[in-house]
Amino acid sequence: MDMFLEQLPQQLVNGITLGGVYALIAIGYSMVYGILSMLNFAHGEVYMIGGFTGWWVLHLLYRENALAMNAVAVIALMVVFAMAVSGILGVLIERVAYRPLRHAPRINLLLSALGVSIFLQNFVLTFQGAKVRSFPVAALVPESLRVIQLGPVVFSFMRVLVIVVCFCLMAGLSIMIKSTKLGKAMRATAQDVETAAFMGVDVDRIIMVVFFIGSALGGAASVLVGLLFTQVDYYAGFAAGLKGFTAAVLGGIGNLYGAMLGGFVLGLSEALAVTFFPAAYKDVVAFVILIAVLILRPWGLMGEKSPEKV
Amino acid sequence: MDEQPILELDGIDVFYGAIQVLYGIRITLNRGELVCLLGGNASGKSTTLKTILGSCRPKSGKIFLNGERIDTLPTKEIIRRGIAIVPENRRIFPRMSVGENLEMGAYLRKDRDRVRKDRQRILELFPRLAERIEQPGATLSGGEQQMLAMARALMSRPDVLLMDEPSMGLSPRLVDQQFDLIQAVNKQGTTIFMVEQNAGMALSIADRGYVLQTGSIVMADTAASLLCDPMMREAYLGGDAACGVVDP
Amino acid sequence: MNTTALSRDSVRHRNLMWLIAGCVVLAAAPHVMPNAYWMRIFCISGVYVMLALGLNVVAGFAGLLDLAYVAFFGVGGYTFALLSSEQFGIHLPFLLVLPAAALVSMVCGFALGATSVRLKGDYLAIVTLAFAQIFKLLLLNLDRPVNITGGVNGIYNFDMIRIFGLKIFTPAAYAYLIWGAALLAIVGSVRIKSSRYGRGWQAIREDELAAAATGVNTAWMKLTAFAGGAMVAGAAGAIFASFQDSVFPNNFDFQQLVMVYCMVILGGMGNVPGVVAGAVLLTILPEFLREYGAYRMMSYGVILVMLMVLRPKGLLSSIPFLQKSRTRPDKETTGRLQASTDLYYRKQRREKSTSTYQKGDKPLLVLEGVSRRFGGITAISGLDLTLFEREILSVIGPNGAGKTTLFNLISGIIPPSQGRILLNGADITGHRPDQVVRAGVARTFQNLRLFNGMSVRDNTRVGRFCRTRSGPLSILFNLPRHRKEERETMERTREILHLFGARLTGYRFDQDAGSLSYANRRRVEIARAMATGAKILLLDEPAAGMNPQETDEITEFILTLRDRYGYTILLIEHKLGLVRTISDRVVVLDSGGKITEGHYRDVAKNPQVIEAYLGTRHQ
Amino acid sequence: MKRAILLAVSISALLVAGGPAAAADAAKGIHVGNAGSFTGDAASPCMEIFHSAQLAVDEWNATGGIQGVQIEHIMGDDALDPAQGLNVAQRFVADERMYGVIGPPVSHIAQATLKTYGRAGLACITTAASKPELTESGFNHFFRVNARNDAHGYNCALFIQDTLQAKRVAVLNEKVAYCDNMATQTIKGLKALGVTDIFQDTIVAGAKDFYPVLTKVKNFNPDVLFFIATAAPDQAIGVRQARELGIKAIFLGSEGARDKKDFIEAAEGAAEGAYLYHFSPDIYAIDAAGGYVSAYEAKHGPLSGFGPAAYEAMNILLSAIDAAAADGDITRAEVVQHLHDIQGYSGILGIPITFDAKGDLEGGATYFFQVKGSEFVFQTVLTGK
Repeated sequence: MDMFLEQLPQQLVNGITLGGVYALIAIGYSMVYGILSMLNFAHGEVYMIGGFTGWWVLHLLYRENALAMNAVAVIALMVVFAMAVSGILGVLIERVAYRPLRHAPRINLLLSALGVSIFLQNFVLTFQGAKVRSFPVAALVPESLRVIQLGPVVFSFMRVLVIVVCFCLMAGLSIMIKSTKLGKAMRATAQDVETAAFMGVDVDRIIMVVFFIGSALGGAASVLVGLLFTQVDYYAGFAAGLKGFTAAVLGGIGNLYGAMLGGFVLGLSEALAVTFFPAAYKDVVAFVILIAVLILRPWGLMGEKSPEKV
Repeated sequence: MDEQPILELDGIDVFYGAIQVLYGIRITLNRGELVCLLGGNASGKSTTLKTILGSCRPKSGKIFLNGERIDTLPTKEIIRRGIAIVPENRRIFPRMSVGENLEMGAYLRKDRDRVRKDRQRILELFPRLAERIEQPGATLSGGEQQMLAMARALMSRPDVLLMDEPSMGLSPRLVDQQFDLIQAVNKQGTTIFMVEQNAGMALSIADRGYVLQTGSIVMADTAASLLCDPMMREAYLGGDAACGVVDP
Repeated sequence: MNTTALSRDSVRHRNLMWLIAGCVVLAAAPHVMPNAYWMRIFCISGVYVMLALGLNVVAGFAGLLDLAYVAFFGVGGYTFALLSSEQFGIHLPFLLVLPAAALVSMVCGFALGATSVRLKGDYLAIVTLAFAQIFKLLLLNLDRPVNITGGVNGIYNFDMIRIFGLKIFTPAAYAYLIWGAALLAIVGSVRIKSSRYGRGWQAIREDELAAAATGVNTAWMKLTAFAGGAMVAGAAGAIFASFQDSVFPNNFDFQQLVMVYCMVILGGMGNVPGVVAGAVLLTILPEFLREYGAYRMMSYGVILVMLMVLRPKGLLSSIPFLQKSRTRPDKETTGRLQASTDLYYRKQRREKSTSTYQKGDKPLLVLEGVSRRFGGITAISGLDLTLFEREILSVIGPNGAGKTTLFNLISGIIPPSQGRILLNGADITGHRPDQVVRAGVARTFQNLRLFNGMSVRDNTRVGRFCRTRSGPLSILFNLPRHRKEERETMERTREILHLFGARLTGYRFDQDAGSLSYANRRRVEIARAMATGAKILLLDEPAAGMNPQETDEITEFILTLRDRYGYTILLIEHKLGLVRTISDRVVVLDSGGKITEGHYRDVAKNPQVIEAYLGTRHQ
Repeated sequence: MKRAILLAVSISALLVAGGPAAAADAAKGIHVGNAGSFTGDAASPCMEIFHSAQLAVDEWNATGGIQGVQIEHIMGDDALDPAQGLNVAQRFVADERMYGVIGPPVSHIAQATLKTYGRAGLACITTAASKPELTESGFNHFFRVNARNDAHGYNCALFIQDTLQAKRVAVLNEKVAYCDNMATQTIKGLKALGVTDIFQDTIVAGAKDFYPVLTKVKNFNPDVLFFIATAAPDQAIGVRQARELGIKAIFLGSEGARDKKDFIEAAEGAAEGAYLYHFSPDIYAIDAAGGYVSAYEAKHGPLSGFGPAAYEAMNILLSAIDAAAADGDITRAEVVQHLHDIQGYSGILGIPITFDAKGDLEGGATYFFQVKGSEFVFQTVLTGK
């Protein structure tokens, strides 16, 4: 038991920081689900492509020896480009693969999303290769900042950044959705597409915007996670997607606070699972928690229960 | 009154896929009128409204609003030009507050000051809504939802207000209240085009009426004449309604 | 009657022809295969046919988005592996292992179904996906500390299959074994689809709540769908394992699941011949692309999206003989919709007289102090209500008074927070909707909840579900009991639909309920409720959306139901004309409580009723 | 409808026509197969294998092929699914002009397809499947240019115990056949050598966050951390995160880590001083490999560890086919026989290649390197016993 207690503080930190990563991905999922009530299976791939974009930006700057630039500026540039590419890709996907299916059965939409995901993954595999791309982060963030030792606990600068960004995004998005005109139009569209259109809301545009924002968030997340774990590869979307969407569902899909909570619960449960069981079972524990939560609260931790109208 | 009609449908044909659902519909609305469109199920009433709003596109025919052709415009532009709708079953946004629902009504308006004034005015008209301004729409009672739907539509200062089955699913008292409200709004100068199954009630407050049957207009006359028309009485008024007296 | 009997025979005849033709082709196929490679593809396609048909039961028939399906394939494979190899030194004969694999898989299907029976749509998909992931992780990691699954190394070198001394080891022998099993799956699928089970599942797919309110035990039926699909997958898994002579965790990957889903979708969900064709097609097609690596997968993705966008009902749905006929003569000949009623329709003017029949004194349905709260809101509080035999009792009241909640409470859709509901003296409080229906209370819905994708006939036949008993075995083997029940179901359905005259019979018999006019859909809903054999009908706004003439017609029909067939009727209605005409008694509800009850005349004068509901114009 | 079919057909046709290995006229030709998982999780190393083998084929073709007949190199993608692996195998077996196959590189797929290739007597040379049982099944068609797990495992145990003088050892392995078996064999070897303080756990490849499991390792406080993963990037993350967490143990990586870019560079200094083992000497230090390395890197970017063996295997296979073709016709049995006959083939791997009776690489040497600066510096070679 002592052995477990000894590592517990570090494992809690591990869990929270990993949770931050999951939460970051889950937010994008939740945005899209909130408006179209669809699981965007392709989100993982959009995320991955965002990561590649970030890598290319870094790579080009690196080649041009422009890394003497302020690290903050470099990261900002990466994030901006990744968001733009991911966002546009998201909009494109919506236009091609989802919009024609807006009135089709859910399963069709799900499979169409799956098709997009398979296509994008293998598209990147073909044109980018299977090779993992590494981010030279040492050149960006000095070692002293990258790893911080605090008593018995070690954490890194990027991990803190991920959590901070996560909270900022959530606050920003909540305010945007709650108070701006665009946010209200988004909510109206989510609640009743036809009526929203009759109020003069350009529904197609709103859905496009949501896809843009959701996908751009995915791109930003991917760059941050890439900087944190120093790598991106064509398969990154699948693993990230699975966990991100587990987190989103766990928290109550469509609910941004829920997505965050779900991310942290998932991250912590994985870290604690590794502490007490063989590491191979960490995902088993995560999925068992998901199942248990959904069986007890089928609408997730913070999701809204929407009773069926009879 | 040789004034130009405020809304004019000129020979509208609409198809769903290969099936024609509207046949050469001609309807005119003059400023300040209250006109109803009657007809059974699947006769094409809702399609007519959707066509006016641009969510169904006519295959042929034209629609004019204040003399301007609107049948090729997107929904948003049609609404900007002065049409609003109270949809069937009211369809308020359930998880938005009453205030936000009203804001959605004024979604396209840019004149913030006047929007604020209109909001004041409308809330005075519906004091119950003012009391519940922060409540989510879903928590309102049936009558209050009906007020909200109406208030929301008025927030856009429409020239023409479309109403889709305003009495559907309402208790008799609320139906009365609803029709009183429609009349009141019309008296204040808003032109109203109402689609309704409850022919007796509708004709009792309308100026004129159209009867739609399997996609074609089969009758068009003043409300009073329609109420006394034998065929009309047989098919839509339940036969035993006395001429000029309403019996729902 | 005769013509349909004939056509049924001819259908059976045609099916038999198909079956024989199929058998001949399959029997000849192994001998004309150009080489071992194509033989293998032939065999593998048989395995996929089985797999796809199993998934078709869960996802196609019952509409359950089961993403753990491939795990059942794995359960079957690993069961075979453990019982027929050196792994534990168990060497059971194949004829024992195959049913064992199917059974173990079925039990797992049951277990999965039992945990997720409350979940719907996306959430069900996610939970089942989580189960599939757990299964895969267990396969990978259950090699330590005790080696069960062989971990990443899998299990290999199985016993040779012997069936009655016959050794199965040549590819041709496998081809016969696999396609024999696939053929059984095909015949079984066809039979079960057109049985009460098939209709029950389809009803759940179309509208779960309505299915429950029509007497389908939805929880049980979902379980049987999970278990049935799992059983087929388990059997397929065992055969597959033997054919591959090894099993590995990778055999049961997510990609595999996607593939099987594509097969089902390609063929059209629920369409048996389509799914078979889809499975064969999708096994062969990729073989032509195997040299192209990532390009192959890219084209998969593109094709999947295009298929969904351009042919959402499956690529094969447009091949005529695979497709259910959906003709609408009235539309096609004239090119325009005919109204459900004719403007000049001469209705039979009914004499204005109340029914000669007097209601009985025997209380049939009694509510004692029933309350229902939702969170902090009380929808119904302490309601007492008695419905006498052969009475027509109307419930009126303002919007939000709790009328529909009352119906939901009686029909078991929600349980009361307090109080008792007695039917014929027996306590039915807290019974499930299907139990309530079987006890004799059926209902309709305010907003119409038909099974829109099913024909008028099938909608009505679902009503008979709770009056029939045939289990899966008697359906699969087409035992006399099942045949007799089917015949009775058909006769009763016909009888009931004929009560509605030409409105629901003739060509409309086979028309999808969703394509009917509004008034006709209301009628089908009543027919469906009648088919359940219930003696009490709860009608929720039966005349809503009907014009005066149709309203008169339905009014008359409701009276006939009581007068001629002895139904007891509880109805909610806003159309006061109807209420006034047919009600023996009227109950007025407001904010969950009863204001008053009695004859319409008296009730309409009650000042409270006028204040809350009628308004001053209607006294 | 028609539109959909047309679209689908035309897209498939386009893909077929525009694919990277567009089929030439197959009427005449010698086919060699390449079975592997070119899509899915293991695509990265498998594609390197394919490209390297293609280089060898191109070189042969450029000098006139075999007896003037051009060689065609056919990809058989199994997507890491054993059932599809069998489809590939049957397809290769059914191809009358197919005289040899490179792969499958993944142990469990090699296992699943062993009998199919074996019954047809079609020679297979794997470049990475190291599960011992594969050459113990009585077939004579299966060869490998890489050493078996049991040899490597013992050598690594010896290195850890003897050279690194470790008392406490942590073993982390990815849960795939190669790594898992490697861990098992090493632990077996360590126990035999008297090292009993062993901690073992698994990592999930591609998960990218090993902090939780590394925290456990830190708590165990080992002298050596043996980190067994297929791909270099995972090992780079492993060593980097281990150092971030303050684990002081000596890091010993596995074969896949011999990749300057994806291991040394990617770890950005964290890999300094780390050790790793490999079945062949440093490819960059071998003069004979110079041509191959520059040709590959010019076309496909930096090499990881998987390519050279595939280049070598293809050359061996083609020379066996060439020898078989000397009498005018080729049979599969001849090819297998010629492969068994090869003695001390000297190619680019820097070790003489001879197959023993089972088809295993004779010798089974394990080379150990240490990261110094941006180079892998050869430390020692162990040959078991």
